[in-house]
Amino acid sequence: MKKEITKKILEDHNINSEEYNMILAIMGREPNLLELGIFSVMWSEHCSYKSTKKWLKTLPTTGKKVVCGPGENAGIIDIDDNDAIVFKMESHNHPSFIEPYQGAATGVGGIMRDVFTMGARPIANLNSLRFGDPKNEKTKNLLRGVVKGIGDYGNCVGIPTVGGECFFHENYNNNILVNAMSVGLVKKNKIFYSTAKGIGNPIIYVGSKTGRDGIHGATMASAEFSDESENQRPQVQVGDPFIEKLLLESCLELMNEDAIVAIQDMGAAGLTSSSFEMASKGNCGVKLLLDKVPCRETEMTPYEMMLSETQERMLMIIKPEKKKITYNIFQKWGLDAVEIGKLTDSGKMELFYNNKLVGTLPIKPLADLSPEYDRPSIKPKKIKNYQKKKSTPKINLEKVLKKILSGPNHSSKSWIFNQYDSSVMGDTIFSSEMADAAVIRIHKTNKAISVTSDCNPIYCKSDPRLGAEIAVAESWRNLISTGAEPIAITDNLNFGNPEKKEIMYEIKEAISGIKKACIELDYPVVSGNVSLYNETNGKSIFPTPVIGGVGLIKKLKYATGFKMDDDSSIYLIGKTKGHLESSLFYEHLKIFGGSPPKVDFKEEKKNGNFVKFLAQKTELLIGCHDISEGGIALALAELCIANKKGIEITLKKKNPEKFLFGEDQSRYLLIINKKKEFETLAKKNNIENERIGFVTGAFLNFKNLFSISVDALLKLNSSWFKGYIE
Amino acid sequence: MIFRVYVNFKDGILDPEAEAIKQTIANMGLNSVKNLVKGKFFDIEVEDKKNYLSEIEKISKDLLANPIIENFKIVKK
Amino acid sequence: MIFRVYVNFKDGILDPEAEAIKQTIANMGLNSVKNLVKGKFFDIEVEDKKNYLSEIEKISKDLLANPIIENFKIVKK
Amino acid sequence: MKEKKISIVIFPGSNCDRDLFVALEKCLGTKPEFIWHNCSHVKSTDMILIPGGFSFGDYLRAGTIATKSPAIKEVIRFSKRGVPIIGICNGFQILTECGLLEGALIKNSNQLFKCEKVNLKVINNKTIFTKNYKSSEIISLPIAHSQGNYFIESDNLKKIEDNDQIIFKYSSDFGDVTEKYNPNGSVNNIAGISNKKKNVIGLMPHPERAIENFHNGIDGIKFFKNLKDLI
Ligand SMILES: Nc1ncnc2c1ncn2[C@@H]1O[C@H](COP(=O)(O)OP(=O)(O)O)[C@@H](O)[C@H]1O
Ligand SMILES: [Mg+2]
Repeated sequence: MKKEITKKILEDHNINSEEYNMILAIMGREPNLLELGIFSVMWSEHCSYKSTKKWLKTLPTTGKKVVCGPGENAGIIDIDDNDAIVFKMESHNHPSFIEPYQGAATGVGGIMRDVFTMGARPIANLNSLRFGDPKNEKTKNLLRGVVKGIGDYGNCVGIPTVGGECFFHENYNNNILVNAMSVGLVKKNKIFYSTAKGIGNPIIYVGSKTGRDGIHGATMASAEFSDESENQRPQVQVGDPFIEKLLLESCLELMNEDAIVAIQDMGAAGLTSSSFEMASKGNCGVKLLLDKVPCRETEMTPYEMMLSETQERMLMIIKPEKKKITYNIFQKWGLDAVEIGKLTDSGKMELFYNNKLVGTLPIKPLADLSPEYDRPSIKPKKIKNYQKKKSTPKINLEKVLKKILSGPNHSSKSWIFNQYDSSVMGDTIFSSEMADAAVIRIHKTNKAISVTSDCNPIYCKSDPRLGAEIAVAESWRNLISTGAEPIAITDNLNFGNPEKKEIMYEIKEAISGIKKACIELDYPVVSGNVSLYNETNGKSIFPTPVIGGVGLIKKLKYATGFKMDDDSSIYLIGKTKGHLESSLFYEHLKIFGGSPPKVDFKEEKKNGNFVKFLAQKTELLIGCHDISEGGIALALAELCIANKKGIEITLKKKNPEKFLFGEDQSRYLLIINKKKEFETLAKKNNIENERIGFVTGAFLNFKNLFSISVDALLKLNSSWFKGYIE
Repeated sequence: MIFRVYVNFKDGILDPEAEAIKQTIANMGLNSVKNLVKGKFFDIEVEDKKNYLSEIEKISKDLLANPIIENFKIVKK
Repeated sequence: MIFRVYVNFKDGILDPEAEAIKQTIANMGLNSVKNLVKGKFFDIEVEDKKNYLSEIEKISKDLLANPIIENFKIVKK
Repeated sequence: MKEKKISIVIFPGSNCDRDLFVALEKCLGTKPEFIWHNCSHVKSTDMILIPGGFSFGDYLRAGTIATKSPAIKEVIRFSKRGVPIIGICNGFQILTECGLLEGALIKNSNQLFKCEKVNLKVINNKTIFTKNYKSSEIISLPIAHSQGNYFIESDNLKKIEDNDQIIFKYSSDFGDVTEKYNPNGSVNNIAGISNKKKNVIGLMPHPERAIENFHNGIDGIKFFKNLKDLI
């Protein structure tokens, strides 16, 4: 069945002539269609990271607490007492745009499998969403579908969805971002990896039967959209959260039996990438009998079986003497488990179908020689309409705050998170709107973890390096605010087409920003994901490097949220200069561009460590909220809304708009009862601080400036979603 | 006038619900069943206005069925 | 042999999904639609065994429809 | 005296079984035993709980497929002997689908999954499950479901009302039972009911998620402590 590989076929597989020449060199002959298909998915951007590998390597990935950095299904950090946290974030942008419900659902399913593949039970999910302009005709359905998809999947599996972000901007009209993060708990001595070992060991396939789902999903995620591709869509993958739940429970049960040598979920590029990655890590060969692959549809070809992206499947290498118990456990859970091949010492992947050898590929060369590009980059021109402002125009500040609070991006997201089961598993201490990060108790212990996801694309567009630095710093600050010790991050890099120099510039800049911030804050990257070609008809998304952070709260009593007691004082920590460029305030004045605020990492660490000290070593801290977009004004309003309590603020400043809306970094609002003790400590630690007001009454009252009732704040804040979607 | 719109999954699209039902039927020991396919229907009552047919079509395409994964068929009742 | 089982809500039960669809249709400005009723169907393929009809009936009554809220109807295709 | 046995039935797709176990252990000091759904003979038990979750993915209708599992026959058998049976959320759905409780739970009126805290008014405080509540006591518990919209035909509604089978209703924190405080469209704000004999109850809210100081309220503790006399 030798087929001529035509130019058209190469094009359909997204393989350029240079790459094809490498394929010819590796194979020493012309590949057949099956082999070419395998190359195409393995060397797709999605699986090979060919445009970013060179730069990702520069990220700091080690540290005292790092158990496993990038390279495995997910990253792992140590949280003491033989406990470890497994986490990763992954994008499902393209599929979610095509079919929002299934795309988002399968995104959640995929990331959870990455976590439980390693032996961890997922204990929290987060998601970071970017949609187009609410007025765009597609946005509403996308929002509805994505949120329902995320909710239905996580709710059904029984993992609490505890946090995330949602941001609207016309820039995402035709390329929404759906990044899902999952966090799991494992005993440090019970971690499972994906390195195949033991010649002759059986390869077991478990889970859903293979269909023709999403064939070429991985190559789709590696190509630009056009209006045309929206019509000629490849088949969509449908998620089955029920099977996921069965897979989760059965795999964790089997993991107690000392039966598994290596295990890997079948994610992007399904059977191909899972078997290749396992074998290449273990330097072995693989023999697969494709007739054995459980199929949902009739007459599936080897090509389709190898490239299918049917969800809810796992591949594992089992100790031969444990086959029986393996089958028993999967049978108990009602899942298909089939031996589909064996490990060999050939170093090759040999694919058999109907007793015929239908494909042979060398494993190591295919993995090691996968393309790695140093794509050219160029600094894009500055946004034109930005002019440096000497002074801001006179403006009604009350109106601006009200507008921010009632706009899509800073409205209460309760319409979204009430669709997520955030209380299942019984360990949720804070979810969504009650703290800067979600806080989850480690079951049956006195400690907790804190998790958050962050990115401000407006900053990143203006300055991808600074924007990325801020994203990392903000995630660190969010964790600190909850009383946690920040430990490590996962990153999800969403960008446009890397073959364009301006985009490549953004990618490189953002990665170097992440690198800098991670080194400064001793906050390494342990896992991540890259999503490129988020571009339609030549228009790219804003650079959106989303950062997912995880920290440890050593004792439950350190956990801090937005709580305010009556009459307690509000202290502002950190330097306030009134940076307005790239701020929300300027956005509302339609002043775009300009540089985001700088992060002074010395200051960042000093302030953060002080807040941490207060949370852990004193009883002074009642509540805490970091200051980010929208400045002090928005942070205060959020505190009032969360507590349904008023605050009185005394302003001494000349430029109230700078004080209220400036977005200087490294700052916190602290709710403190014992003023003297606090001030002594702050002074001793050389911390810039100011008592700006106190908790009282039923108004957010900026004395001598304006005042809004808490009722009005609540109403303003909850109205947008109601009007938009209910 | 009533039109019935049938909506079901396209061939090859996984229908987890139908799978679960089939499994349950087997577990119930009912073994004459070979296969089961699931779908939805909508009975739309319309007034005899000029454009009712095009409206039904629009509703089917834009609202009742998700053309990415589902087929629809309109039948007069 | 294929039998189709239709299942729909009994009269008098407010079907939230149908209500939402009607609302959306109204919002879309499609005004020839007077009413909409929603239901499910199941195409059951059976082997020609003795008891297939009783099995289909059992499946419809005990599994596919909940008699408290739903009616069902079996039709040969 | 022999220690009494509490059982939790687990179906594929149940996901509140652990939470329920933890709550019973914490509030009653006993370790429940788990019954796997395909168990066709339960030797003995003094109380059965059916947890929340998505048994069999909630495909078709929530709780339907679970009723075809062998363990349900056992639940029915024990219920006839007067053994207390409690269904929470998906457990409630299963109990209505298998006919131990009347009515049905359909999709929430706004069609969305809803996770939030609600107030409940204790309507009948004379059952074995609720006798430690004051009459009309208000408790607050979380809900998390998409098919919690309780439906019962009006004649039967009248019957279960007359027979005091309505146990909990959604209300305001002052006990107003009005549409405004109805989270899912349930007939008359019904959140929990019992069978005629009042040894079987089902409720949509999750008492097992309100037992820790860091939870959003701890009214679940009292719910479980009420069961003390039964075991
Ligand atoms: N931006 C990134 N930063 C750090 N690590 C990354 C990044 N992108 C990918 N990785 C790592 O590369 C490996 C392969 O990722 P991926 O192909 O997404 O895994 P999977 O096949 O499990 O979905 C993983 O270990 C992942 O953590
Ligand atoms: Mg993986």
